[in-house]
Amino acid sequence: MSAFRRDLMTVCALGAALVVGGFVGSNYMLGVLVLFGMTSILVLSYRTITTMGGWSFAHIAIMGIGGYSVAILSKPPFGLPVLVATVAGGLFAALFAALLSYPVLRTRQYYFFLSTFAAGEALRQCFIQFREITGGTSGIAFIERPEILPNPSSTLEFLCLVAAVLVLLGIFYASLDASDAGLKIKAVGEDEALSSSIGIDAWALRALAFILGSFGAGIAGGLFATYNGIVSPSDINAMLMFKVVAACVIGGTTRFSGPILGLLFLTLIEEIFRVVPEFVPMIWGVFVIIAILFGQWARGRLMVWRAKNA
Amino acid sequence: MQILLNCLSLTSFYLCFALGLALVFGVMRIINFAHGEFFMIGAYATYLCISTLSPQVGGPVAWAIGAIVAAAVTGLLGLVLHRTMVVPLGDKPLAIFISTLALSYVIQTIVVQIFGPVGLSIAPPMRGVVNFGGAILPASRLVVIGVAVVLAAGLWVFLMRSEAGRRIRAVAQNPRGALLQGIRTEKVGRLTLILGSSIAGICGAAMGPISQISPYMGAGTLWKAFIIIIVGGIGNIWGAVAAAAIFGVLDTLMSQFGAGRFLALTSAAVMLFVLSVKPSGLFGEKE
Amino acid sequence: MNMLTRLLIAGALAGALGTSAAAEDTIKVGVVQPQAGECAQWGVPITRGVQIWAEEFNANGGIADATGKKHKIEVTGYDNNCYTAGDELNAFRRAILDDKVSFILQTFTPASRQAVAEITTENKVLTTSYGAGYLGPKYPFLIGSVTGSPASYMFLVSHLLESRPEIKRVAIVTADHSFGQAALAYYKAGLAPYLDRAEIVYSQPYDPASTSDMLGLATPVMASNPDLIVELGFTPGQQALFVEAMEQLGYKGLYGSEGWTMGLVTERVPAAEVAGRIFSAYVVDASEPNFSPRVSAFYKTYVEKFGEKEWSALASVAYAAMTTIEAGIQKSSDPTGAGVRDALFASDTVDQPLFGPSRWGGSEIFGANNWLMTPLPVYVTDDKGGVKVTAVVDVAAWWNAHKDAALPALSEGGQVSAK
Amino acid sequence: MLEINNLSKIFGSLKAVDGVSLKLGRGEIRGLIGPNGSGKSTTMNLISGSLQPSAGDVSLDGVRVEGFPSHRIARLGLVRTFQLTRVYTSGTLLEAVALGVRAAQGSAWNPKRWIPTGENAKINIAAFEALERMGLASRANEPAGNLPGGLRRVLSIATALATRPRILLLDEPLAGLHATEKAEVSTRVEQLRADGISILLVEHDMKSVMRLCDRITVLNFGRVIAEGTPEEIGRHPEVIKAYLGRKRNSDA
Repeated sequence: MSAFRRDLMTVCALGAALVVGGFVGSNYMLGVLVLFGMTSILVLSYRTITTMGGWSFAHIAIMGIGGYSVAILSKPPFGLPVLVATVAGGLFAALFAALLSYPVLRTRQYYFFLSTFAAGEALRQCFIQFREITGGTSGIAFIERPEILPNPSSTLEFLCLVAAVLVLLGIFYASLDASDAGLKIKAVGEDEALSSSIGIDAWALRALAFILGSFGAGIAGGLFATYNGIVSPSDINAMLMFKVVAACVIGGTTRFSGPILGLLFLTLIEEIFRVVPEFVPMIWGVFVIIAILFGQWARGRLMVWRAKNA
Repeated sequence: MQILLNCLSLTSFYLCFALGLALVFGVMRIINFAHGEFFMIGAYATYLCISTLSPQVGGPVAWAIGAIVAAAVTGLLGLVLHRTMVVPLGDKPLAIFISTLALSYVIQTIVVQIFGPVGLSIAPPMRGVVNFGGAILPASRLVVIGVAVVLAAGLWVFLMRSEAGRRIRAVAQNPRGALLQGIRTEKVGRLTLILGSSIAGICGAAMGPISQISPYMGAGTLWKAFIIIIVGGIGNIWGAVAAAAIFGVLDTLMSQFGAGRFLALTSAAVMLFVLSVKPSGLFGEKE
Repeated sequence: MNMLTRLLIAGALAGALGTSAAAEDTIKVGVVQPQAGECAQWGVPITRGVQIWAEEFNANGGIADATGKKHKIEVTGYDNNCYTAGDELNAFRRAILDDKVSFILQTFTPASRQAVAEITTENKVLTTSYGAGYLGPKYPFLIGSVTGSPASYMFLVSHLLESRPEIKRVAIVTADHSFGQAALAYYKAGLAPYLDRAEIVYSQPYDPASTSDMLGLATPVMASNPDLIVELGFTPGQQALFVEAMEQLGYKGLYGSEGWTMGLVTERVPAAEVAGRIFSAYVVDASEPNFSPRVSAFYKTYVEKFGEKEWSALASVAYAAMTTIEAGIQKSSDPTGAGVRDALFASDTVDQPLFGPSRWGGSEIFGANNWLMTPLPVYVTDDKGGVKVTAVVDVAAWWNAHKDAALPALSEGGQVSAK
Repeated sequence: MLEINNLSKIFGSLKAVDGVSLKLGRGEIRGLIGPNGSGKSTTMNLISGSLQPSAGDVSLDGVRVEGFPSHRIARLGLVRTFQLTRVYTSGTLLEAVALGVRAAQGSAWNPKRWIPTGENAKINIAAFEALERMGLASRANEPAGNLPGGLRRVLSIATALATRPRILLLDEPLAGLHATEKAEVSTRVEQLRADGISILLVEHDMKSVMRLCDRITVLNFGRVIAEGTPEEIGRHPEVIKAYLGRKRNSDA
C-alpha cells in the first residue's frame, strides 16, 4: 500500500502547493501555476498510459477533443454548464481513444508511437477541415469560465478549481495504479507474452489504460479551453507533446512524483530562459538525452550493484 | 501528360524522404526522429557549397560538390548518432525514439543560430526545362528523379549483390540469427545508419533547389516518411518504394482536382486503415 | 530516470526567477509575435521594426507627449508559439499583468485577436495590429492602425481590375490556414463589384504542409489559364518557387500578393521577364525609395543593423503600424492606453505621419469604427528587380462606393462580425 | 482432461507440426520428446494459444479451445511456461507470483477492480503457498530481478502454478539446473500430480523424463513416431533411429 499512499501524498502536496502559491504569488505567477496545474493533469494521465508500455503521441490531439467538446457543448444549441461540458469532454476523449485503440493497440513498440503520432495528426486535420463544427483554423472563441466560480474572471479561483480537479483525478489514477487492474496493466507493460499466458487479457488492459488516460487528457483539454477562452487547431502543437513526454522521461514513471518533478524542471527552464525563448527547445532536448543516457548508465550501475550483493 | 510527370516527380520526392529511414528502420527496427534534420542539414550543406563555389565552378559542379559534402556530413552524423545513442540504447526502441526526437530539437536550434530563422533558397544550379510532348519537367526536378532512381537502384544492387549488403539483409530478417552466424551486428548497424543518414543528406541536397530550405523543413518531410514506412510495411525497403509511388500518385491527383487541402487528412486516414487491416503494412511480413 | 536524476533536478530548482524592475515614466510597448520556431521568419522582422521605431525616438531623449514631456520607449518581444491562440493569450498575460505594458502590437488573425479581446479591454491596453482582422464595439481597445491585411488584398485586386480592363480571368491561390481563409474572403470581396466583366477561375485553398511539390500546385492553376493570379500564404522562398513554376508552365499574366521578396524571385526568374507584372500592396514597402523619405531611412537602418538578407517587408509594416500609435501619444497629455485611445478617436480622422489624413472606418464589417483606413500604395516590379509605386488607392472612397457588393462576399467568407 | 486430434501447423511450405494427436488424463505426466526441430515447442504454442493451428482440434474437458487466444485458454485452466524463461522482475518474488493469482480473476472493465481492495492479504497467502510448493518460500520478499537462471525457471513454474491450473505445460523446466536442483524440481513436479494437475513435459534430460513420466510421446519432423510407457519408448527402434540417425548395423 505504501506506493499508493506515496502517490496520494504527491498529488495532495501538489494541489496544496498550487493553491498556496496562488495566494502568495504575483499575478503573473498565478498564470504560470494555472498552466502548470493543467499540464500536470496532462502528465499524470499520460503516465497512466505509459504504465502499459505504450508511449502514445496522440495525447495532445485527444486533449483537443476535450477542448472542442467544451467549446461546442457550452454554447447554444446545447448550452451545458461549463463543468458538465468538461466532464463530457473527458468522456468524448475516452470514447475516441476506445475507437482509436482498435487499429493502434494491435501494433507494438516502434509502430505504436508511429501510428499514434499519425492518428494525432489526422485528428488535428479533422479540427481544421470540418469547418462548420469546429470553426476551422480560427477555432471557436469566447468560451465562458465555469459558472460555479463566484467571480469567473479571477485567475485565483480558477487555480483552485484546477487544483481540485487535479487532486480528484490524481486520487482516481493513484487508486487505479494500486488496484488489481492497475497491477495487471503494469504486468502487461512489463511482459505481455507472460501476462497473456497466465490469463491476463493483455489487449483489454492496454485499451483500459489508453482510455482512462485519455479521459484525463480530455478533462485537461476542457480546462485549457475555459482558461484561454478559445480553442483552435494550433493549440495541438508538437512542443507541448514533447514537453509531456520529456517530463515523463526525465522524471521517470514508476511513481507519480517522477513526471511532476520532470514537468517542474522543464517549466523552470522555460521561465528562466523566457528572455531567449528560442533556446528552450534545445535545453529541454539536451536534458532529455542526458536523462535517457544517464538513466541507462545508472540502471547498468544499479544492476551490477544488486548482483554484487544479492 | 503533365499530371503523369508530376506524379513521377512527387513519387521521387517521397522516395527521397522515406528511403533512408526505411533502410535504417527496416534493418535495425529503430526510428531515427532526427532523420528529417539530416535531410535539412544536407540541404544547408549544398546551400553553402553553391553560394560559395558556384561563381568559380558554375552551378552544376558546385551542386555536385554540395551533394558529396552533404553525404559526408550526414554520414558522419549517422556515425556519431550510432556511437552515442544506438549502441548504449541498442535494444530499447522507445529510448532511441525519444532521444532522437530530443536531438532533432537540438539540431534545429543550432541551425537557427547559424543561419537565422528566415528560410533561405538555393539558386537552382540546373536551369531550363525539358519538354515531353507538351508537358514540361524542370531540369532541377529531373535531377531529383535521377537521384531517387540512382539511390533506389544503387541500394538494390548493394543489398543484393555485395557482401556487406547480404549481411545487412541477414540482420534485417533475423538479428539474433545473424549474430549466431558470426555477423557483427553492431558493425552492420553502424554501416546501415551511416548509409541511411547519407541517403537523407543526398536527398536533402537534391531537393534543396526546388524547395525553400529552412531549419524546420525536416518535420514535414519526416511525417510523410513515417506514413510511407507504415503503409509500405515493416522492414521492407521495396514496400516503402511502392508506398511512395502510391502516395505520389494519390497526392498529385488530389491537388490536381481541387482536394489539395485534404492531403494530410487522407494520408493519415490511409495509414490508419492499413494499420487496422494489416498491422505489418501492405508488403511487410508479420513480425 | 531514478533517484540519481531526481537529485540533479532538485539542485537545479534553486534557480530563482528574475523579474525586471519597471522604470517610472517610460512607455512600455509589447510585441507579441513568434520569436522562435518556424514562424520566426515573420515574427522577428516585425519585432525589429518596432525596436527601430522606438530607438529613433529614444535617440533624442524619447517621444514627447502633448505636454512636451519626453518618455523613453521600452520594447519587449513576447513569443506566441507561432500564432497559437492559447499561447497568444499567455503572452498577453505576461506582458500586461507582469510587465505592465500599455501598448501591444499583435497579428491581425481573428483567432488571436478574439483570444485577447477581454484581457485588453479589462486592462485598457491599446492593442493594435497592421490590419483589422477582428474588432468589435465591446472591445474598444482592439484597433487596426493601418489598412494592412486582410483588407489590403481587397483593395489591391480591385485596383488591378479597375486599372487593367483587360483582366478577365482571376485565380486566387491561398493556404488553408486562418491567414489564408481571411485573404480568400477579402480577395473575393474585392472582385465582387467587377464580376460582370471578370470571373474567378480558380479558388481552391492548398494544404500549407504539403508545398514541397510546387509544380503539382501550379499545374491546376495554369489549367484554368488566368490573366491574374493573387496569392497569400506562401513563405518568401515558396513565392519565388511558385513564380518559377508558373513561368515554366508558360504563364504570361500578372501576379498580386501582399509583398514579394524580389531578391529570391529574381534568383530564379530573370528580372526583365517579370518587370511590370508583379504587384504588391501592403501598408508600405520600405525598400522602395520615394514613397516616404522617413520609411526609406528606416530601411537603411534595418539593412545596416541586420543585413540585407534578413530584410522583410513586414518590418516596415510594423513600423508603419506604430506610427499611428506615435500620432496618438503626441496628441495626448497622458501616454497610457486609455489616454492615447481618446486622443486618437477625438475626431473621426487622424493625421497619420506616413500616410497623411485618414478616416476611422470598419463599422460595416466589425460593428465599430476602430480601423484607420490609411491610403494604400500599390507597387509593381521594375526591370532591375526593384519595386516602384504605381498608384495610391484611396481606400475609404473605394469602400464607400463598393461596400454593398463587397459585404456579402466578406460575410460568406466568415469575416463579418458586425451584428 | 486434454485431447488433441491431428493438430498441424504449416509455415509456408514447411509442415512444422503434422497431424499430432494425444490424450492427457487427470493427474498424468506426459513426456513430449524428440530431436531439435521436431515440432515440440510449436506443438506447445498451438495448444496454449500462442499460435493459431492450420488444422486439427484441441479440447479441454470436451470444450473445443483451438484458436482461442492464450489468455482465454489460461482461464480455462491450461497454463504454460516458456523455453526462454519469462518472469516478472520488477517486484519481489511474492509480487511476481501474486500476479499469477490475480490473473484469472474478473474482467478488467468492471470499475470495482479499479479500486485497491482489501483482499491483497488473501492473494498474498495463495501466492506464498505456490512459492512454498516450489521451495522458494524462503526468498519470498527478495527482488525477483537478481535470481540466478535456475531459480528464475522455478519461479516461472510457481507463477504458472499460482493460477491453480488443471493442466500445466512445462517447456524444458530442468534446462540449466545443476544436479541437486534438477532432483529437487523433479520431486516437486511429481508432487503436483498429487493435486490432480496433469502435466505435459517437454524436456531433453532423458534420465528425468524416463523417471518422471507415466507415458511419453515422441515427435520427429512434426509427426508422432511413437507413444507408450518410458520402457517401451526406450526400446522403440524408430525412436533410436530418430535420435541416433540411421540404425548402426546389427548390434543394439
